[in-house]
Amino acid sequence: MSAGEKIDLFTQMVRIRRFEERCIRSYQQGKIGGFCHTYIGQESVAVGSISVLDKDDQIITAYRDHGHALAVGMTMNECMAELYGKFTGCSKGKGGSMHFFAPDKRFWGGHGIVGGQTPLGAGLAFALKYLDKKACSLTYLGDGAVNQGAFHEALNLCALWKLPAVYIIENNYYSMGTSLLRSSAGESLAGRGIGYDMEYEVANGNDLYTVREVTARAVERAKKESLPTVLEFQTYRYRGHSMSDPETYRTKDEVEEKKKFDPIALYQQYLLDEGVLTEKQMEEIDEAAKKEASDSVDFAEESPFPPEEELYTDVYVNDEIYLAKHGQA
Amino acid sequence: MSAGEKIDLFTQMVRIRRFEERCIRSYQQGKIGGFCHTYIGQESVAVGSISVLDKDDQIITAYRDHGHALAVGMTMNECMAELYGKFTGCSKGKGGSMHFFAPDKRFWGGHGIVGGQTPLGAGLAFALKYLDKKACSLTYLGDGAVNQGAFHEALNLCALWKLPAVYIIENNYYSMGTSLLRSSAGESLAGRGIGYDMEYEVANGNDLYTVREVTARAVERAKKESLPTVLEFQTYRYRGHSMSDPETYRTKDEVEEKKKFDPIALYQQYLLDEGVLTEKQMEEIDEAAKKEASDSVDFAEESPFPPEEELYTDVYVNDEIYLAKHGQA
Amino acid sequence: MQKVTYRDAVNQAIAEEMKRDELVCLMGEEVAEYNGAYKVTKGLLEKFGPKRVIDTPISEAGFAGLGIGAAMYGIRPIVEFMTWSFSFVAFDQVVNNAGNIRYMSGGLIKIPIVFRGPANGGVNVGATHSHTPENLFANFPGLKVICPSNAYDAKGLLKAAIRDDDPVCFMENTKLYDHAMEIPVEEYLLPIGKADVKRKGADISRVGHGRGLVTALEAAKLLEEREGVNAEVVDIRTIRPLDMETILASVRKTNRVVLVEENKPYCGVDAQVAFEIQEKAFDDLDAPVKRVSALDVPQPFSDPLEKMVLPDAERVFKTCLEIL
Amino acid sequence: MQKVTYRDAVNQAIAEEMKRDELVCLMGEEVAEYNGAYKVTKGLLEKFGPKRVIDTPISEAGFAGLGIGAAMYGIRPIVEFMTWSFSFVAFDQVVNNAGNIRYMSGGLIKIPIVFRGPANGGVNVGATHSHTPENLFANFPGLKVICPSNAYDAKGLLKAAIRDDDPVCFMENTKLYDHAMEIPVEEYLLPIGKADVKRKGADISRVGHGRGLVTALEAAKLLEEREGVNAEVVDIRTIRPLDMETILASVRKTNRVVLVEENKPYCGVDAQVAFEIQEKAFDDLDAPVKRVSALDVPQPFSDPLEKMVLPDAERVFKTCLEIL
Ligand SMILES: Cc1ncc(C[n+]2csc(CCOP(=O)(O)OP(=O)(O)O)c2C)c(N)n1
Ligand SMILES: Cc1ncc(C[n+]2csc(CCOP(=O)(O)OP(=O)(O)O)c2C)c(N)n1
Ligand SMILES: [Mg+2]
Ligand SMILES: [Mg+2]
Repeated sequence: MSAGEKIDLFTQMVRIRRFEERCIRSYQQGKIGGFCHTYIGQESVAVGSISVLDKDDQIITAYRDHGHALAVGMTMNECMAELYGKFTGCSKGKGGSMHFFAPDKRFWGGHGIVGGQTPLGAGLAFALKYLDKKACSLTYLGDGAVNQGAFHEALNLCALWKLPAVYIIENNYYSMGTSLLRSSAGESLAGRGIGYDMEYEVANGNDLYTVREVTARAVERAKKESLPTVLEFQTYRYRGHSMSDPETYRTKDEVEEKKKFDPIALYQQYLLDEGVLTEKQMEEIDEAAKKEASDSVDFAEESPFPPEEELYTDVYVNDEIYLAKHGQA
Repeated sequence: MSAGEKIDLFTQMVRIRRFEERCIRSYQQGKIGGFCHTYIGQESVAVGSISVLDKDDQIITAYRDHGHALAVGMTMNECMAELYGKFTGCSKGKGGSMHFFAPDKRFWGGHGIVGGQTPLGAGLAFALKYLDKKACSLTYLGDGAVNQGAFHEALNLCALWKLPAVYIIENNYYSMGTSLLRSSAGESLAGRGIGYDMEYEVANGNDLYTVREVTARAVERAKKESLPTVLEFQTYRYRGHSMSDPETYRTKDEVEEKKKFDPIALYQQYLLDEGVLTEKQMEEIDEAAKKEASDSVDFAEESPFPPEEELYTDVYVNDEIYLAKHGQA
Repeated sequence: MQKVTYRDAVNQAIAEEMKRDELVCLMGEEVAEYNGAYKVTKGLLEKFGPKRVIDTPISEAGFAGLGIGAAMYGIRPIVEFMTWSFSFVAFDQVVNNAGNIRYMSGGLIKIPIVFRGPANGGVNVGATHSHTPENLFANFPGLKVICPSNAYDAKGLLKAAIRDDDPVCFMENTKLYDHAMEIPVEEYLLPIGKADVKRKGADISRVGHGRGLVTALEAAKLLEEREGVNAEVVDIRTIRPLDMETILASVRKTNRVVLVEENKPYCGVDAQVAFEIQEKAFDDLDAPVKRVSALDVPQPFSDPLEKMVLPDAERVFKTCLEIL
Repeated sequence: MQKVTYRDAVNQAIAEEMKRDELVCLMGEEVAEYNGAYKVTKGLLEKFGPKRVIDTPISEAGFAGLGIGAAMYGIRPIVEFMTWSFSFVAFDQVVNNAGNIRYMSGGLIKIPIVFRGPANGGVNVGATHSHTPENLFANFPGLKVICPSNAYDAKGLLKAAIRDDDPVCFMENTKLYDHAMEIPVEEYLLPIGKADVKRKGADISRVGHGRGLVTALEAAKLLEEREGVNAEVVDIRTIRPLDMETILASVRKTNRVVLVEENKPYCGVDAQVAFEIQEKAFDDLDAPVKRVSALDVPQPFSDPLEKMVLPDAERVFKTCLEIL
């Protein structure tokens, strides 16, 4: 990576964190409703893994999707507006926090049903192979999601049909209030791939360089050999599962201890050590990210809600009869 | 095992085969409708594994359930009558070939949806543990069924909660017309257990002694350590998947080759070698089984169909309102 | 009497039944240590211990099926779906295994299980998380379906459901969890299969269930205040079995009826109720049976849009005027 | 014209569309080498090769979801459920992913996928294997649902479904697969969302879909022969979108209507149709809307019992007499 590229990844992580912090404030002010799952503490996973992709590679994830959205290049404005349920949001306010989409940026969501996106990711890989693209799909899921049957069906299909699919388990050690040990049997989560003779790897997800290296290996396997891989990146979420989580299932000490391995701090140190980045640049990046986040709030607040007619649009593509029936034609 | 016990198991296998052959005839005569999946070629699996169980152990299987039904002690009469859709059938004619039940014999079906019974088997194990019984559940499934998500969810629950459950994959190498290699990734089917840190074993299912030994080990693990196991018994079905199967997916030669390892012939040879059984006894057993099967056909044919009132019974236990609504109270 | 919320009423029902019967246990995601995603099961782990109050992995098909298997053997599990939207990954287990095994076994097996959890929109969580599938499950003979509209009913009906020997789908509503009302301190049960007249009136009937019923009651007030019209409001309460007698009695008296539900309209519960009303009270109807349902769109996230989707008192009011 | 069976009509539709568009592919259990469990996909593997005609493992949630993911990216998969009964393990994928993603993305994504396979009882396979879930899927805005009653409709509608840019649930019927009729040799498509008057008449309307429609036609003959009553028979054809105009036009003419479907009655499609008829043609009705559905019991295995469960011409005939 060039210095510029390295700094770009740093900037992305910082932007995600500042965006999420700004979300939290707006949520606490009652301006964002519903669920809001923040990505703070896991930034290196989305940023690192997406950074090794080429233009035809595809990305899909679960409901904790703000980080991935920003990492694929979505703007803070469209994301924040979506959280506010505004018409200027990426999904016109119809999807919300859990359902961000940007197909033009190869980003296929944002999916609310745990594990439900995992067969879709196999489908993206299937499509790429069908169309003879030398490309792969990256499908993210949580540590809790590995226990959904659909994930296993998807793994078998990928292994059997040799699909260029990479599954990335973001192991943040909790599914809501349930710790890994109480939800999943087995030595490692990625080890679920063994039963399908699938390559797998477990790695430190907080280290951006590691994430890149490990993902790049899997991506290469997908593209060169058309073979799937399961990766497990160990990481941690600092905040509650969603906004209303009392977090009685873990101690403050545990969280503080984990924060010592903060992905941004770690990468920052690398860049300082490498002389790629100065303290001053860092501050500028941070200030810019804060400002961008705060501007996105202004943008969202000033944006209109979707007009009533929007209720019936986007239900169907071929929707003449439907709209006529609902007096919308 | 005593000589008597050994002969008893031989008798059971022969009875299953003769029963199935008789089914086929009745089916071809148009007297049995719907699907009819025969167990010919796999007799040693049900008979061997069920023979190591104690009185509190529970059994559940898929739709290829005639063999298990007879092995748990159901009569040919109630089974044949069920196939005929008669009121004297084990399920009063309401379940049919795929849905045999005999809870009094610890047999919980007979389930038509592929893989659908696998969480139920976990539930039986859960109940046994909840009630502090030193007992386990045996859940059978086909090689094709391992690719249903519900199976994986069940495995994780069993491993995580240390349930006394034994899963027996009857690997007959085909799910309908799809060979194992075209349906399932991975070295072995039982190997799917690895991801859950579950003990597993692959063995020759056509050898009754092997089936007993391997099953007994798993059953002991379940009872002593309250730990689950996945077993894979390699076997073969001689007949088509159901009655209307043209069997173009395999060669006659393959079937003939496989028949050389017939479970009944093999066990018979053991018993002859051991001097436990004479040729004459064998013939008597066979004749008796044929007669029993043929009698069961008479029984079924002479039995009445369920009366119309039966339509509305057994829908609910507490069914006063329901029956009143349907003018049946 | 005691003043309790809908949430606590559900909690009390579970606690009382678990105390009464050792065979009753509770399982689901976050029901134990976390006290429930919506705090409905608060304190139950402490009271009954981890053998009987059990956190599950996120494996709805797995633990719903496990519950059914355990129920076959005589355990009486209460299986919580964190929301009924998540029951869709367990659809086959509930419908085919809980719903059909008794019949297919010719009555040899009973399955005393309760599936419960909230089923509602209105909380800005988007289309995947806002399903109200009472109609889907009620389609299947073999299942019972209950949608209580207040704390009193929730407690009495849940206790009855837990004691019932058949599989029951019990659908609560997160938007009602905080609603409080006076209920008896003494134990009581309510019969499954009985509708309830929540408001007496002579001019028009309103029939609803769950939160739709609450909306119907609000609209009754509007109607009275603005138009002097006196509406009767019938709470369906149990979707299957459905108590048509009570509904028909009301319609025969008022000759006009508006049905209110939060489900999507196409093949919703009220389609069935409307059909049965017109079939059995054809000559008593002075106007067509009308329905107020959620709009026929996937649930939008955006708050103002979602508010338009769900029935509200104004919409019910207007619909009543159409046939008065 | 050519005489083809319903089975071959479906086969032709798939073959023609696969030939026309390289992006169309077919996947499901046993669709390729085995030629389909009901031989519907016979010869397609040979014609189009294993890249486009694909046998899947028994993983309905997996391959339904895979198909949806591929469709998002521009492939146009036809996903076969060996029967629609097995779609229940994929319920979440069809409803939440195929049905909701377009809306949740604010229209950024389209999902041109067809889920197809037979959905019917009547073949002695018991409760788990005899589901007719057209009502369940039609409940969800975002999905389209089609139930053709004959070969001509099956071919024209399936071709339209494959070309449609929305997810379509296409439900066939194993009991109709052998029915043959004359259909054009030339290519034709039929519009999704148009009901079809299959028999003209003036005295009473019969409305149905799928095999229920065939039964309705049989009953029309009985009615004519025995009572000299001239029944009009309307084929709903596409359950969602539903063409109420054609249905209402018939009812307004005859003033009496009996609806026929093979689904269980509670919240079946005809509950919705009945509701809409009485709502929109209240003053035209001389008698209540009547329904003939499957009986409200899980499907029994035993042949004579199962025969009683499904609607037959006699039952429809008798129901017509009730309102004539
Ligand atoms: C099928 C289903 N069941 C339950 C839920 C509710 N739910 C949402 S997130 C979540 C926890 C998921 O944890 P994990 O997969 O580890 O992801 P993380 O939140 O840690 O990113 C649960 C139970 C759901 N959305 N879908
Ligand atoms: C969920 C589901 N999908 C498809 C089917 C149709 N089906 C019935 S049996 C079968 C093959 C199962 O093969 P396997 O598990 O190997 O069992 P075997 O028949 O060999 O005993 C299929 C696809 C079904 N019953 N359920
Ligand atoms: Mg997690
Ligand atoms: Mg097999």
